[in-house]
Amino acid sequence: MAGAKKKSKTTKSGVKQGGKAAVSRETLETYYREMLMIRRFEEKAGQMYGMGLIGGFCHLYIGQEAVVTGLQHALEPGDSVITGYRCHAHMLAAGADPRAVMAELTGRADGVSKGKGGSMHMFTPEGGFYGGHGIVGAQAPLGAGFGFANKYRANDRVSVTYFGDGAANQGQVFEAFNMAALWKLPVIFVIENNHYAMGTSVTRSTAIQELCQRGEAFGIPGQQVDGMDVLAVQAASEKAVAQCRADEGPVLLEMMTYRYRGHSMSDPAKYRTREEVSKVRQERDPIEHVRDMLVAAGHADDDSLREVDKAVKAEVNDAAEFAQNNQAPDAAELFTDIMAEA
Amino acid sequence: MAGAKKKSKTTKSGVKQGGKAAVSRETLETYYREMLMIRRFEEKAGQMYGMGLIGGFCHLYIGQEAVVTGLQHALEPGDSVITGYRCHAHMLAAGADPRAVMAELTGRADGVSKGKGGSMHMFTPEGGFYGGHGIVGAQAPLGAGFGFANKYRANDRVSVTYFGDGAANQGQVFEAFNMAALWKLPVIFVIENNHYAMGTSVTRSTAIQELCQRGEAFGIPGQQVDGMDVLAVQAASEKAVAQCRADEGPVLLEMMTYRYRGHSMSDPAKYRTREEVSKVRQERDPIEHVRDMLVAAGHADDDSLREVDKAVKAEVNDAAEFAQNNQAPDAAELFTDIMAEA
Amino acid sequence: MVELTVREALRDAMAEEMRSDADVFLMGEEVAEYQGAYKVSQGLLEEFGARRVIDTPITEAGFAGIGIGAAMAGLKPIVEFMTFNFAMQAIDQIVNSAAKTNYMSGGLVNVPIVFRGPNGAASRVAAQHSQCYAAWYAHVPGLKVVAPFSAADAKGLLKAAIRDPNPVIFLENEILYGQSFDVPDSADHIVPIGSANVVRPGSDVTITTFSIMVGKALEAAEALAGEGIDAEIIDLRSIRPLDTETIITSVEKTNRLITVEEGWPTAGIGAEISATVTERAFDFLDAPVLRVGGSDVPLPYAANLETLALPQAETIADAARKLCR
Amino acid sequence: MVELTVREALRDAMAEEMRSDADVFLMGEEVAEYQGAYKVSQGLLEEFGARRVIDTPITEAGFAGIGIGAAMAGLKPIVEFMTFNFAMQAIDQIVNSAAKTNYMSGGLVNVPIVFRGPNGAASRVAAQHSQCYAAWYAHVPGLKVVAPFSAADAKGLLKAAIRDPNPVIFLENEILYGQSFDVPDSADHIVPIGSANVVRPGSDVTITTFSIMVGKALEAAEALAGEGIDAEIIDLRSIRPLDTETIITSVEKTNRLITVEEGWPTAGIGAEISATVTERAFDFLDAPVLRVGGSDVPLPYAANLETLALPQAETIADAARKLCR
Ligand SMILES: Cc1ncc(C[n+]2csc(CCOP(=O)(O)OP(=O)(O)O)c2C)c(N)n1
Ligand SMILES: Cc1ncc(C[n+]2csc(CCOP(=O)(O)OP(=O)(O)O)c2C)c(N)n1
Ligand SMILES: [Mg+2]
Ligand SMILES: [Mg+2]
Repeated sequence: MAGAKKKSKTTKSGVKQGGKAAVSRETLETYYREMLMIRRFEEKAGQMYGMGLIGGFCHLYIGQEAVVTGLQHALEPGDSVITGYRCHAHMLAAGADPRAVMAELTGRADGVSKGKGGSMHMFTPEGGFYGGHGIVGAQAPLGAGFGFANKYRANDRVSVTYFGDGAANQGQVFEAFNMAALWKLPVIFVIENNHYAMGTSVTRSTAIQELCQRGEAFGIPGQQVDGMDVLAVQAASEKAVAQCRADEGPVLLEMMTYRYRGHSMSDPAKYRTREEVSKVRQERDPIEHVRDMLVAAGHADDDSLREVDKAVKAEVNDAAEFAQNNQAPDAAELFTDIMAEA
Repeated sequence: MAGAKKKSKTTKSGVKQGGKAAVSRETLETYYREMLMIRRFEEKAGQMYGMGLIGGFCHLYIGQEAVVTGLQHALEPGDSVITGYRCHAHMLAAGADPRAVMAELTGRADGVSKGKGGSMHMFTPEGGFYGGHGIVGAQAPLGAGFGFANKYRANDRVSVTYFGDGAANQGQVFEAFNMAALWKLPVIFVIENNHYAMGTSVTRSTAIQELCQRGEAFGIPGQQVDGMDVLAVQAASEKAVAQCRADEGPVLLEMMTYRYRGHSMSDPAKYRTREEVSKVRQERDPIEHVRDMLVAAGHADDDSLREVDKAVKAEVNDAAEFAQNNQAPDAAELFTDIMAEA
Repeated sequence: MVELTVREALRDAMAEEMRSDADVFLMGEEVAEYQGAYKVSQGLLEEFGARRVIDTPITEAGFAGIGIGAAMAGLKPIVEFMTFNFAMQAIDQIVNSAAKTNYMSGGLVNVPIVFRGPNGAASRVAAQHSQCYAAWYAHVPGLKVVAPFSAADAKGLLKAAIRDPNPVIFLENEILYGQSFDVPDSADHIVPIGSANVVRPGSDVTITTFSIMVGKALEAAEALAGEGIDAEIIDLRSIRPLDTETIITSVEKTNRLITVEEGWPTAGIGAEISATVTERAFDFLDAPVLRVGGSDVPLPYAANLETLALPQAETIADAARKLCR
Repeated sequence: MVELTVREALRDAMAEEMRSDADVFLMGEEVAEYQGAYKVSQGLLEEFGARRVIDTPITEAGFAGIGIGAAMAGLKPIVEFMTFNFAMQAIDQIVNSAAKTNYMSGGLVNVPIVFRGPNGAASRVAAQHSQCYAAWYAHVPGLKVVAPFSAADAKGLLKAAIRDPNPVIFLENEILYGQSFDVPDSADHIVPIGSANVVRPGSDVTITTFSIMVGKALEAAEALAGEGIDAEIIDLRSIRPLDTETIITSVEKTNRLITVEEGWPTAGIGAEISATVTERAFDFLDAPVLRVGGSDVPLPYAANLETLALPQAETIADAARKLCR
């Protein structure tokens, strides 16, 4: 992109992009472990919700693990990330302690938000993650604001701003696009297109389904990426990050992904067939994909993978244990944190 | 446009589009008279504002007369029109009584809104004009709502929804675009691009200045039209109206126009040079343009045109006279019209 | 009488009005194929089709505006917000375009529209999903604001709202959706907007409240009755206009007033009622008016904190004990 | 002391804070090249450059959100709304993202931001441009809300607001911009948020008010003094938190209270104060609290109707006469 005035081009790289560069064993193992951690954590959260240990809304990330994992690996300390209510995975990716995340889900004293935020409102500024926002689309201007701050400070940090395919219709998203492009803010807008906004498929919410083109009219180049392929995600993210760090303005990535579970724990998900879901699980599962690569390359076998699984499960169980036994917040906490002290 | 899924094409017809078809003497005379009426009316309003007879905000339409005039002539009874606060001309074009419009400006009992609305809030449902709205961009969804109502009723009426170049950045405009395209609503979105939103030129408010492309990502074809040429406006509007009546979905017209006066009466307009303004006045004035055509075709000469001017002035003076002498609303009116009665 | 849940009563109200008036339609997120995020529109798509039961994208400002435009054009939209929290995205349209237009146009253009959806806290959905908007909307001339408790009122008021030629804010409560009440078995059952209902007569203290808090107040009254305190409970039902006559008549009898609401207290409905009663029935008050409201904090997620933050039957009873001592 | 208009005082406050803290910046519509729609930011672009004085497109939700994001990232934005009417487009960001985040994050993420601009009626700009938002914002925990009258308070409060680690709603008044007052000639002049000011001591009746209505109340007090009624005028300055101590101390002395505000009365600031005083100083009240507010109508354009709709000095004086009879 030569300058903001030039009409930006949107590319649709489709399924295979990025995944071809040689990837080290270590990297693959890391991805595998991290994605598995997210999945097991979410499965556990789902169980605990079923047991009544978690309340309110609880949106699981199962199926989308490759997106946050691949993207996070393109980032460096000082970069920031923001998203909506479907944020447990983003917390884990940002390095939050699974115990504290799970304890937030159970609403306990040692939850990351002291139990005040719950599933939808988690933050770990240390890890560069700023929530955990419940209003669809509202995080888009907020994320642009982090980009603004970086530009203001003339550092080369980037702001990653996630939102969903449903959120991609929200007006303030376009307002954020316009200002981000006008001011060339270092923002990577990431649409996690999991094809549904609650029960509404993308085909029913907009006439033109190529969401990656949504920034074009403002001067933001877009790219569609296979969000089930962590390597494709990582490669596209690296490129986007480089563009932002080089002060070339915002980028829009549309991550084509899928959520296996209902929108939230209370969603029976009747708007799609079981076959649709199981087809994706069987053919495009992001974790299986890395597993296959590990095995094919001779980096892993059933035994070694079972070990990883065991370690991950142990960590998740420990978090769950902690979260169940942690005490409720003190009653006095009701009236703390309303205002920050100078 | 074959269907909503097909990516819509935006055309930029530029200055000459439309103006070439043979136009009857009568039509040209009508345009001339109507545009002159708007201009003289606005000039008078400006004077009366200077005299303290009009208060609050007062946004004049001088320079943009061809847009509303050309568009109105593409419409039929039952079609609806909506715009922002710069609405006097739209009232007159919709057939409102100049006396009642001027009396609204002076805030008197026989003003179209009984003096309660003022310059920014005028309506003449009889003429299909529904305001007169003060919040930048808010009329876009409202106008889409009129399109919705027509579609619901399965009639073939269209909704013309005007807004400015500044408003074209407002998020709710895109929300309206998306739903209008998704539901194929018969709406003509008209951007009156007069190059400035208050003191902010289009070049300073967005990186990509082709506002006609703003609907593309949603499936709305756009067209740039010479908004200083009433014939071009009329031709483009006819086409857009036909498309809507044929149930082919919404259209976006970007009318390239210019306002000669400040944003409102209190704007010194220091953000542009006098030369810029006078160049447009001299080279692109929409009324002079029709006047030249009338003279060139031998339909008019200085004398006949002077007659028209005299008649228009008389009508405007009559309106001003009426508006000055009309009584203030009765004090009891303060508490009427808060609620409609069943 | 038939026994209906609030959810069913709301659905029936819409269905009946849609049957009798072809201009009435429902739009909102997930109202059609999903049958409503909280299943309030169950069956409506099937009966009335996609022309009149319309799923929207998640664009509240946009579809609220489209609804208002359609209302200006003479249709009678029911716009569902998945919750009223999300209506903040559209509140400019609601206030500036819907509430003010009849006045600004000198009566030329009215806006017959209903905005409805759950308001206030549900169960542990935290600060951004739990706000009560009763006070904000009640502040605005040009709006009517209702907040029913029972299924009968939900049905009768929703029918009245749909027939009203003005914008009506219809505040529901998610927790009440599943509660059952007796409802008059007639399509003519209408509850006029603007009238409160004395749901429990009493002589010692008046308690005004609305929506889910009516239930808590009734619970409190039970407990108080055992202690010799006879509370009169007024279900406001309509927040704007407020039925001040009913309130004042009651206070003239009991000489004591407690206002109860779930929302934040500052400039809330309780403040309004306290001020109005002080202005108009000062000499009848034997004690200061007490306000019971939600804690002045963003609603927390933790179960124990949430319970503490919201008025409970015990909180209300305590206020009455204090006042009647 | 120097004599400054409110406009100049606000400008100076911003300039001083921007000089002393590189993290402070100003963004909004027409704030830079145009010098502010009402010229409040006169000269700031020249002094601080386009990096720190930023013109935005007309996209309130967007730039309010960008400001909030920047504040979460540690900057200290001043976001100007051309008027607070337009902030309704952004009110979800203000309430849900700015006000609630510190709480929802258990104190991990605070939002040091100022939202400022003219609030309430100007001169004949009609219903959509004249709303007073004091009551709405005061309703919301997590916000601070101030509304100065004098230039000295405007400057001192704005500096306090910019330094505050929380979101502050700073309500100005367009008509006051041109009025001159004495202002302490020091960059250390700060008025802490949360303290009211007795601008006229008196013994017969307390009048609480804020913003432009302070001037009208003072006018009324002049007239009343001639009739033997000695009014004490309290300029609230801060609406949230409200300085109830100062109000109650005054009422304990005068035993009579009138609340004055320009905004709509229902669930307004007057209602809040009336309810609070009734709760906490009931036994000191010799008469009902009276509320004076704007008429309960969308503000009309016509000169005579506008005057009738807004409280005038005479309206306030009449209320005092009625109360002190
Ligand atoms: C403004 C607003 N409207 C509605 C909702 C209710 N809601 C929560 S999530 C959701 C669907 C969002 O879908 P999408 O953006 O695709 O994200 P996903 O859940 O698929 O991750 C809706 C409608 C909300 N939280 N905020
Ligand atoms: C939401 C909102 N923000 C700001 C304003 C103040 N304002 C009124 S008109 C205007 C400029 C609009 O420019 P444009 O859309 O280009 O229309 P034009 O005035 O040129 O016809 C602004 C900023 C407003 N009325 N509404
Ligand atoms: Mg989705
Ligand atoms: Mg313009």
